Amino acid sequence: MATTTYTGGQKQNYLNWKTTLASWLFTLDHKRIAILYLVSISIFFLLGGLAAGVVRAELATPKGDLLTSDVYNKMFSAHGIIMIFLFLIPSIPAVFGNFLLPLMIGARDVAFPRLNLLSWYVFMAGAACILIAILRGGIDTGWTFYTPYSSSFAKGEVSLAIVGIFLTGFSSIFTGINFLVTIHKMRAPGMTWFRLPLFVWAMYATSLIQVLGTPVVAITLLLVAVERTFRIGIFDPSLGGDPILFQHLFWFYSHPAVYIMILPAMGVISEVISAFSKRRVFGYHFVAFSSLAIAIIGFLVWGHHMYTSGQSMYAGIVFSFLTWIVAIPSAIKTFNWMATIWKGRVHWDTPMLYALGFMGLFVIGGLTGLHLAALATNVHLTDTYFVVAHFHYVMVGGAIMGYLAALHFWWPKMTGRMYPEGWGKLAALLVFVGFNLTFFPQFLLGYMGMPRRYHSYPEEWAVLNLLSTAGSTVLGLGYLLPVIYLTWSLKYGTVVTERNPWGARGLEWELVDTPPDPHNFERTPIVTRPAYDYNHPEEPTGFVPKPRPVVVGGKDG
Amino acid sequence: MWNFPLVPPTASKEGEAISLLYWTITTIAIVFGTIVLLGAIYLAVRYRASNNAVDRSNATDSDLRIELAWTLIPLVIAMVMFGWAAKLYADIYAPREGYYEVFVIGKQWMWHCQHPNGARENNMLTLPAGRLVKVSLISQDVIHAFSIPAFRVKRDAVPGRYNAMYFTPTKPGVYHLFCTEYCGTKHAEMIGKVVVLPENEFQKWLEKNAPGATAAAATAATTGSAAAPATGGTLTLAQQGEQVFKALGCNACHLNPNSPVKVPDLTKTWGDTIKLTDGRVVKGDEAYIRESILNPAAKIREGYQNLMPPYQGQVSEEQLVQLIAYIKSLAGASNGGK
Amino acid sequence: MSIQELGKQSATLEYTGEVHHHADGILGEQFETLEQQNTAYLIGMWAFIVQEVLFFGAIFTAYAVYRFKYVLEFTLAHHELSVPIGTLNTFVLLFSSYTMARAVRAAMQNRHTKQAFYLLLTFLFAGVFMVNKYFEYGAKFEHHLFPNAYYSAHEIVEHAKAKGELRVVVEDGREMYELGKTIRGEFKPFKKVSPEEFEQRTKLFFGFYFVMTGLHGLHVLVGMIVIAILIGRALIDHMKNKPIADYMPVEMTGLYWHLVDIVWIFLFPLLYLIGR
Amino acid sequence: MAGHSGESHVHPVSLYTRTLWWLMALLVLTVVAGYIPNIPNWLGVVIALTIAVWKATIVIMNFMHVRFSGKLAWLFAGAGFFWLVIMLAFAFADYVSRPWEPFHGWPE
Ligand code: HEA
Ligand code: HEA
Ligand code: HEC
Ligand code: CUA
Ligand SMILES: [Cu+2]
Repeated sequence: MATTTYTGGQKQNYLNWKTTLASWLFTLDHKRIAILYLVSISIFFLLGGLAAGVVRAELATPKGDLLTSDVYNKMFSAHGIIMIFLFLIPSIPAVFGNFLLPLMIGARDVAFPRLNLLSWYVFMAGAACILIAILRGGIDTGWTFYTPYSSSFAKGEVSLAIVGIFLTGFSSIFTGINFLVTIHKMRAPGMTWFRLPLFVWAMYATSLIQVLGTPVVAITLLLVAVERTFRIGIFDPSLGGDPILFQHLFWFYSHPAVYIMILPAMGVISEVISAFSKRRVFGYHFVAFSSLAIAIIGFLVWGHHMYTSGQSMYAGIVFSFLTWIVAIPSAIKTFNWMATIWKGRVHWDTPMLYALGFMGLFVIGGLTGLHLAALATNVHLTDTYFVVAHFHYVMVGGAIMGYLAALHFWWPKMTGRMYPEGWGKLAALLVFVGFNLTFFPQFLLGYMGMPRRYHSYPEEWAVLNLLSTAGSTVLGLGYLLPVIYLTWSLKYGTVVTERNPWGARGLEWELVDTPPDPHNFERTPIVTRPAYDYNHPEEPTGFVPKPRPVVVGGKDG
Repeated sequence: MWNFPLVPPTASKEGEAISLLYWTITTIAIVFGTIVLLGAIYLAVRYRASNNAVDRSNATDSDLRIELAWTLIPLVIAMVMFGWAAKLYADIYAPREGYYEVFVIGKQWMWHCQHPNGARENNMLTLPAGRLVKVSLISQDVIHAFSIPAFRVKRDAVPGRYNAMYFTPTKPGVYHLFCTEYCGTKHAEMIGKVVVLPENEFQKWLEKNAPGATAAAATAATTGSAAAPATGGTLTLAQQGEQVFKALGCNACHLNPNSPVKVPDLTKTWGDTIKLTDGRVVKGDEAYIRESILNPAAKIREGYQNLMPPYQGQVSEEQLVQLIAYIKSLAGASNGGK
Repeated sequence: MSIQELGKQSATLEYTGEVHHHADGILGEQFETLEQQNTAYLIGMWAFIVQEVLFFGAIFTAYAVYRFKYVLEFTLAHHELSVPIGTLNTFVLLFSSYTMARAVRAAMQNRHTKQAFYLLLTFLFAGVFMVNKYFEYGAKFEHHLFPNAYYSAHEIVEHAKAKGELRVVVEDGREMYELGKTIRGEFKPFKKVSPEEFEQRTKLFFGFYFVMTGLHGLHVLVGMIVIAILIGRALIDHMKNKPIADYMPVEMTGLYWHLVDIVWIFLFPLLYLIGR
Repeated sequence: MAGHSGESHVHPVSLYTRTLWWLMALLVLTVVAGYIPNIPNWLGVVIALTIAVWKATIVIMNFMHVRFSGKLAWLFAGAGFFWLVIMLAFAFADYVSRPWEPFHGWPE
């Protein structure tokens, strides 16, 4: 760090160099756009969580006494749609991908800053459609929109919600295109493919899925809206259509979409585990390529959501085979993370707690995915709470744990303030305990056959359900805490002046100010060493700054 | 409240096999889950930064052999489990012979079940213990799914086509029946009971329920066209089918020695390997019969002409079920119960 | 590897004296060199095209399933589309692709007027395409072939009857349609459907027709707007006597335009031709 | 993607005119093929699609310059179509194999 001229104090950074509202709403700075996303998806997360709270409250007792069945159906649909389309899919890619990609590869911005801003606006427009649809009468199709229910029977604002999902889909596609090009073309000199941090690899794989899969779901849902409007028999058999075709097209995207949710989290975990074990990620190449393998094979397994639907038995068998195969790259990653901790110098800070939590919970979720991948057990377990438990373990236990790990890890870089460590640890503990309390009983319920999307259920399952509801309040509290203390820390948290408070490796820590300068790097770095080079602490950092040809004042469009 | 089970009852032969598979996969999951969770925590504690007493020398960061090991071992396990599960799946879904068949029609929001002897039940299914059962499913509106956790089986009821599943109940008792595919407002109320009776009691039940007893309910549930007579009553499903067959005028051509047109011999349709005029070869199964009635032109048996009128819109799903049972009975197919 | 070696390895990113582009405002601030910027835009456009291929591909998949299922009904519905108009439109669109390619070439050669000329031609061809589409759509509306509540298969039935591909038979007092072919004066039926089914399935065809050509037409319209802007810019540049500093906008529009053309290359035979 | 600086990437007009003539010829061919009387339906589809793929390929190669571009452009140009084929293949695998399901138990 010998070359920096950093002085501390009130230096210009991306947050303070302009503070008008317009400077935020029309910013082209990837870091500010990341913050825009962060604020919006946090709100959506709370909304989705609120709906989950209502769902759990109803399920506290076996009788459907709190809500009518209709309201209940609208609640879990709202919960699923908000959580998936408005929170989890944009979460890590749009917030941390945006913030970090250029910093990690030594670029001044993403390749297309205008497209980047546009994708936020498109996202917000889509979100507005979805929220308006929910407020004006709601949607009761579940997040899967199965036909012919959604196309011929469901009342309410289904078409508006579909328009909303169409728009958020395109926002996601734009982000994907932007990242693909950024990773291909914007790497600093010397930043070869195998010097990229693993988070970048994960984002590359994610972007591939976004670009290749999302258009399909967009058009499929559009066809549902067309069928609703014009009564054309695309998916409704009574009009001549085929409802199974909808499932094929829907899952062609929506299965890969689950990897849009988990791959970025896996990228984060690689970063965090390495940074807090002070060791290079074990088996770098295997971890990098397993991301690509997941993205590609992940496209070939969608039929595992349709084992009981009446698709051909042969198709089912092929899809099951490929589903078992796609589990292997996840196994590779998991074991490599463990080997990274081995012989490291482990620091038990909050991000590391979340990373360890991720490993435990993701693995439980993934392994129970195997029960579902297996044809015969799937027949029993499909559409029961076993599936609900499975996907909450991977999405909440996996993806959200990764998201929270990232939030704490890069919080000082993003805000220039440290979160309170004690509270952080407490929240991580609450989330872990609350999460298991909420969702572990659901595995038992699922194996006993409790169907999902039921607002009432037989008496004998009351105890486990009550336990789950109780757990969800603990979990809710666990999520509420970070919301509070992170907001608090914006004003009262310890000011961070060092570039690299964690002593981590990576351009964003070693060469970028805290908080970053609007231009990211003073000079374009030339990279001379691999990622996670913790093994040579005495050597110089290996980044040779290059003079920049032009120095422009601020950056905005 | 102290009725507090943690595992479901297991009451079918297939259920036992699937349970074994389930617990095997669960064991694998527990083993690997423990290795990862406890392993990671153990390593993180042992190699904590403040612990300088551990040996950190020779910490490589890549090793091909070990990578291969933890790729191949899970892969082998995965392949074994895949094959095992696929075999069991085929046992439930692939057609088998020698079954007792019930027809189940799902509609928003009830299950309507018909036995071969004409007995009908709503949201209730009575089955014999120890006999292979085939459930043929169809829906009248949206997709439903017929789920019996105690048997570990379920299958979607899809509008416009038949799906089937096979299982053998073993233990007499009363079990949950659920609709597990989300089907609208009262999805959670589309539930019922499956009653398994010992063989002799089941026969008694059939006799008691076949005649008259359920006629009222049956007529109420019939949504067929006016052309059909009120079916049900004392007749078996196949006999009801025979009535429908006459009422719709099928016997103007079929099973009629004086038929004005050349018609296939319906006593041979079921189970036959049928060659079509366009060269395709199909099986004479429910789907084929159903299509032959609704839209005969779609598949025409070789040597015949497309002279049969389509009955789409004129027969209800229930009548179809009856017709199919009748045509199957013509071929002497095992229909149990009679 | 030494830093010097690295410098060589990353030679593509060396500064090449193109710094003045910053002054022109052409080189985005995030880029180091013009070449980097141009390739970034090209790859970006290609990624967008990948997205478009799957976007249209999903409807093609659905269309294929039903075309497979309802061959005869779809065939009769095919007959309602006008092959001459379709051919004309294909011709126009292929030609516009050519003029577009020439416009890109002119831009690369730094020739304003030529570029504007070819862009204008492209625009006009696209206009012809849209006008044709307008009349085509209008005719479908008039004949109740737009798949809304007023849809009616009446004309399809009449035309098919006249051609000897459909016969109405009465069975038990109900009308039924027999679909088939008249070969040497003798009607050979392949399939019998009820009028309601026939209506549903041909309506499905027109549903696909309007969704597919509608989305395609939307793409043409967007392309026209962009081309109009480009023409304006080229002319202004010409009047101000400025060189074409950046041909990328034209090049990217070109890629997009060719994609629109390719989509039509598939739509035309699939909707208008097969089943003749 | 090399060669986008300087004049080297300006291709001769003949490339474009030749492509245009090919396209026109294929257009005529496909329309004519559409009117061949009494060919089986599937053959008509195969002919039409073959010609369409042909046309699309020359547009991609010549008008869109993929033939002259770097690996990356090839990769991207191929990826979209490849993925489309995957979607079609797997979805149709279901439809095509449904009738194969055995009727009386598995073949032993
Ligand atoms: C982040 C999201 C996410 C992720 C990562 C996954 C990962 C996986 N999922 Fe899951 N899944 C969902 C989200 C996700 N899923 C959702 C939302 C649904 C329900 C949708 C709905 O209907 O609403 C669902 C439903 C679902 C089904 C359909 C259930 C049904 O409705 O019938 C299936 C079936 O195969 C399945 C399987 C798998 C498998 C095999 C993996 C694998 O990728 C997991 C791989 C990981 C591991 C296996 C653990 C690590 C490995 C080891 C420790 C080594 C040991 C391994 C072996 C011996 C093989 N999932
Ligand atoms: C990112 C995805 C995501 C996330 C994070 C969650 C989070 C949660 N989910 Fe959900 N869930 C889905 C995705 C997700 N879910 C999907 C896709 C479905 C399927 C929908 C369908 O069938 O169509 C589903 C369905 C689903 C069901 C099944 C409904 C049914 O089938 O009938 C249940 C039931 O328990 C449930 C519970 C919860 C709970 C308790 C949480 C908790 O983790 C939430 C905790 C968060 C908060 C509570 C908010 C923050 C805290 C506060 C604002 C504090 C105050 C609040 C309280 C104290 C309550 N979810
Ligand atoms: C006008 C005469 C006519 C009437 C009435 C008629 N059919 Fe047919 N049916 C035919 C002819 C001719 C065929 C052979 C052509 C074909 O396969 O479609 C046939 C074929 C069938 C087949 C397929 C048999 C096989 O082995 O291929 C079934 C099943 C069938 N009919 C059932 C019925 C039923 C049930 C009804 C009454 C609801 C009925 N038919 C009424 C003339 C008739
Ligand atoms: Cu029927 Cu759910
Ligand atoms: Cu999946």
